[in-house]
Amino acid sequence: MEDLSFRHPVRARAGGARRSAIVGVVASGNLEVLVERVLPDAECAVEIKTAAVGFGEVWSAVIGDFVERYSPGGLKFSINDGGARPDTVSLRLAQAVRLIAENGQ
Amino acid sequence: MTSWQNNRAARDARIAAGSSVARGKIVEAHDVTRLLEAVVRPGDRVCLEGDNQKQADLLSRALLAVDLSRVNDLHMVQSGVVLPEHLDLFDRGVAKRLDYAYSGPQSARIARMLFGGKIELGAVHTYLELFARYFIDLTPHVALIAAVSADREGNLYTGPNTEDTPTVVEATAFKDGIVIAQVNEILETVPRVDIPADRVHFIVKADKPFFVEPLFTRDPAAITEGQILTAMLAIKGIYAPYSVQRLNHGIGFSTAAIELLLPTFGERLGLKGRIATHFALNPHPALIPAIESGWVRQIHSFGSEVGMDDYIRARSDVYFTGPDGSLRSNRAFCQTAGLYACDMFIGSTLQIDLQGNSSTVTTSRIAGFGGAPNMGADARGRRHPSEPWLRAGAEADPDSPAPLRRGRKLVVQIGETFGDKNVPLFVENLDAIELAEKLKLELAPVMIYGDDVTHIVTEEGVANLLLCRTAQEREQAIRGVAGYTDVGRRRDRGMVARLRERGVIRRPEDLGINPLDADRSLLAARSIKDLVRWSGGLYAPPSKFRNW
Amino acid sequence: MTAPLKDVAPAERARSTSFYEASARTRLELLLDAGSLIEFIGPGQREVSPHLKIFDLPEQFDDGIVVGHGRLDGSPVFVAAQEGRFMGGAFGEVHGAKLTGLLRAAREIGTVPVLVLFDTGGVRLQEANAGELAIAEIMRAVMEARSAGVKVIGLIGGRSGCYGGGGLIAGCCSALAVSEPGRIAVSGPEVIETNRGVEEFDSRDRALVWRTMGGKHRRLLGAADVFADDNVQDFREAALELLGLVGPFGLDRLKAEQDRLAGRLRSFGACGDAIDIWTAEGIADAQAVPELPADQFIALANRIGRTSRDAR
Amino acid sequence: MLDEIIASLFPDGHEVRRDKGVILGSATLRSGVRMLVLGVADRTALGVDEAIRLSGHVLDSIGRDSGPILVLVDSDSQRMSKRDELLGLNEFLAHLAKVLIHADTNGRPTIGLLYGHSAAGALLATGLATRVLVGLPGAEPAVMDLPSMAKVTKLSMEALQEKAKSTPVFAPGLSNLAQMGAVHMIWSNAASLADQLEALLVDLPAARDQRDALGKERGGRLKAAEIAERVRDLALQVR
Repeated sequence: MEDLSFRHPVRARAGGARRSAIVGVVASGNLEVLVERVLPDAECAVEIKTAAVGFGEVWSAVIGDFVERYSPGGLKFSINDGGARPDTVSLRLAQAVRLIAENGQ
Repeated sequence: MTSWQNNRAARDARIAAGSSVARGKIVEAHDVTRLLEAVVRPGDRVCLEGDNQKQADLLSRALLAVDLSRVNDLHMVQSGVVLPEHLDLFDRGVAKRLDYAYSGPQSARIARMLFGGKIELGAVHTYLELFARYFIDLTPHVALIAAVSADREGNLYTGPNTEDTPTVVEATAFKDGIVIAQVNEILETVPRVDIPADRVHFIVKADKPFFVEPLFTRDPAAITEGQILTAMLAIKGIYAPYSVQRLNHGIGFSTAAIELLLPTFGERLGLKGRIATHFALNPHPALIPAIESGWVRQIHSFGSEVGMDDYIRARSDVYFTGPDGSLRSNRAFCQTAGLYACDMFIGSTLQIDLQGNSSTVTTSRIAGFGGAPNMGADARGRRHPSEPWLRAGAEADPDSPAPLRRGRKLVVQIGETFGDKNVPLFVENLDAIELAEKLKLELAPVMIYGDDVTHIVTEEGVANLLLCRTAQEREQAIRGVAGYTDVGRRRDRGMVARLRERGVIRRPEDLGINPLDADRSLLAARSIKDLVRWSGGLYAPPSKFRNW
Repeated sequence: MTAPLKDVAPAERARSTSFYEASARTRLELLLDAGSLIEFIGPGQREVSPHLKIFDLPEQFDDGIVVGHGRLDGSPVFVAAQEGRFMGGAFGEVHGAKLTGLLRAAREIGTVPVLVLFDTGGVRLQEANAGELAIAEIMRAVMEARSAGVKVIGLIGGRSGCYGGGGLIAGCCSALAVSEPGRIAVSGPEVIETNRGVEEFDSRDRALVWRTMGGKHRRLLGAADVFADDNVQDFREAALELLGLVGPFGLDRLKAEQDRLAGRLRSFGACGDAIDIWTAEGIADAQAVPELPADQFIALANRIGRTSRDAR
Repeated sequence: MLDEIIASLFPDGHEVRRDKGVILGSATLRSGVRMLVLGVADRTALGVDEAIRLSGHVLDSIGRDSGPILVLVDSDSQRMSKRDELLGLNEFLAHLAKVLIHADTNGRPTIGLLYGHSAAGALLATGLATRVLVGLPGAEPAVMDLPSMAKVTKLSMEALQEKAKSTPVFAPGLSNLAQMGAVHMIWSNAASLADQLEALLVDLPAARDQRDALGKERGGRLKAAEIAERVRDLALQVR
């Protein structure tokens, strides 16, 4: 296992009112993303525990593009990864943002 | 005095020798090795029918058991090296030289044996190429073939999996060769005559039906969101703008996803009747929903698929069937159709390099190519015009006068940027090149050449290589859809952005597709069971695909 | 951007969502009245398995099970749903303890039923002792809850089936609903093949696997009382139906179960295959059973009429 | 070995028979109380045929007798066969466990005595379905055997054995199960089993399942009790 952690300044606060949301499952080639609205509006953090060791650079690129594109201000993402491919990671992150942007608790 | 009929005399001698173990043309299963020892000569070119589906498995076991002092050093000329026995022949010394086209399940072992010098390799062919050589310089002396049934005269019914048999028999029987068929049963009258009796010299009733691999069944349950997104991009970004009606699909999950999206996503885009109406394609179970929804007018097939017989029989408006009602497939004709009568090939591969060359060969696996290099090639000669062909030609060469401009066949590589076990699809250099060096091959085993490829589709977007004007643009267009692979991350971001502005690269949002909509609920069938339902119970999947 | 492709009523979504395919959370979301689920010790609490790190394996924030409270047609229910894709839905220490705690609360309250959405291969290998014991505790907690008047309903139709100790817990429930892809057994096909050889059981013969352990066989045997089509709405309706059918638990139920099981051994003990059992049950074309669509199969099963009602 | 154990448990005599691996009978304690005896012997696999006899033995006794129930265990795993699964082995094993649990919570305290091997479903349906599970020295329960584990986890036997030193959570063995709270106590071979049984019966714990608390106390299972308790509290609050 490898732990990775990223912090990014963000342009704008993520939309919606939900406090937290979760998408995905931990399985081979899959991951879960827990997103929580716990940070200041101009910050975003991503914490990763991954079964695939040695892919820090790829994660960095994936997270960088994701933050750029979705501006998830105020959100902390916690990821348990079963060795998912980068496109799956991008998709789950986007799904997490969509879910937390829905109305609800 | 010169004799001009030596080969005929030799053939007659072989038949006479073989007849000693036969009653009429019929040989008992336990006598087959004796028959082969009588009929086959050292150094013969032998076609042991191994297609990518149907296998003359009894005959391959019998050949493996021959007395080496009587039969040895054979030159195997067969399209498929699929059964372990096919390679055991080389281990044992029955065979020495090999010319083939496809080796799916034996790909790792064949690589080891090539490295070990156990096999003297002629060449790795495409199907059409090997078939062509059957008539020029690789004509078999003996063909060992598989059929469903025979009558006592030797008329053969090859059934839905006719595949290569007519071609092999044509080349062998009309050039003084010997044709030996294994059949599942001997009947008074065969359901239809696929091979006339005068081309068949011996028949053997096998103790069990010949083995057929269900090679074209993709379980919809295993299709991922990424594959669905990629399929959506292909439909909206290629099928729709080029109005592709006549085409061939590969066997991967991405194209299975396309087949399953036609009646849902495709329907919503109003594309029914405008795209995907005529196929050169095996009877893919995944196409059942599209057929049932009225999308598909006609399909010609290379081979058949396990479990599809009753469905095909009941849908003879769509498939080619014989007077008996069952499918008639023919690999040579279908390959030709794919090459000359289709406007698009779309399929997956294992590796794509920066020029767009692709290969399924890796340093430890030599899978061969089967039909893909013919399907995925732009036949350069004269061709009839069609809308997609003309449009692609115009994109590639906008400046030539239209009446003189060649069209282009659409050759589309589709895949996810990372494959199984997170192996990247895009590479700086193909493993095929390294392999060619190691084996001292004059030609690297490239499957589809980059200059034939017109589009690459990944979950990141569609790259239209027809619109690239320089090698550098082409490279950046490929990098621009290569996602987070090393190749993708080393892109020139500015150039990729400019290519996107020109429409060379189109992202999901450029096509009006939200990646979050790429959901399995879009699939017309999400399980094999759904396919059975769509077929009205006519599709009978093999046990390994069931969960009921 | 295109508009969302699906914007449909919850019941319609539940009808079009395969139970087999859906995640544990999606199953609960669509099974219960919309928005009614309150989860206990949700993923935000990060109560992960303390043991997986020993094996350098990834954890899941909810340890593969969602437990909570919700409403079904307005009435309160406790729910537990296993995630069959995480570690095969297997029982570990935390995973099991969540279900144990839920059942203990149900026993104290006495009137709120429990729905258990099984999806499990059994004991989680990496914490085998803790998992085995968790299953023992759950079995005891199920029986104590039932003795206190609680209805415990099992719903089985997930990817990982209901194997190992999960099969024993299911056997303790007041009633079961099962779908065609659902499987209930103790030993898995691969385990039997590994231990006894391919002659005893060919695990790759999936038709054999399903007719031996699958939902249709369990329904025809009377082990499950309701057969659900593979969608969440059907399971919702099955749960409601079973809640209406289940009566109070007592010694008489165990005696009836003894008779039921002993009778099964007498009637079918010599049968070598499910086809023989179905034929012995009076099904004329037993071979065709696996191919029957849900509605026809339900009609057939009802005609055969084998049930465990009041006998489990 | 079983005969010696039974003789040591019931010096005043017993009617305990062993038939095809199934133990059935009853015995009289020195206090005069009749004790129902059942179990699995000779490392027999517990299948449908065995389980139905055991559950029937308990059910026949309910209403007729009153004393405690002893479950002796030296079994294989559940019987792994096509026939047993075809007939619904999970129901037969669950039924046996249910009968034992019901008896225990309705005035017929159950005691399991693990004197040999046991595993997986067989252990769940017998020893782990009793109120108090006692181990005898030399007993060797194995929820999962290490060679199978090595195969699935792709770790070497040595690596697994090394890991097993730091945690009782996965490796086979009586002491591991005791630490988890599954085995309540380990009796001595040196003392009379009758004495130890009678001492246990005099001071029997309540019928409430306390194995998670026991596992926590013994340091083998640190989370189970707390998690169960937290869920229970939350669930009770939600009404």
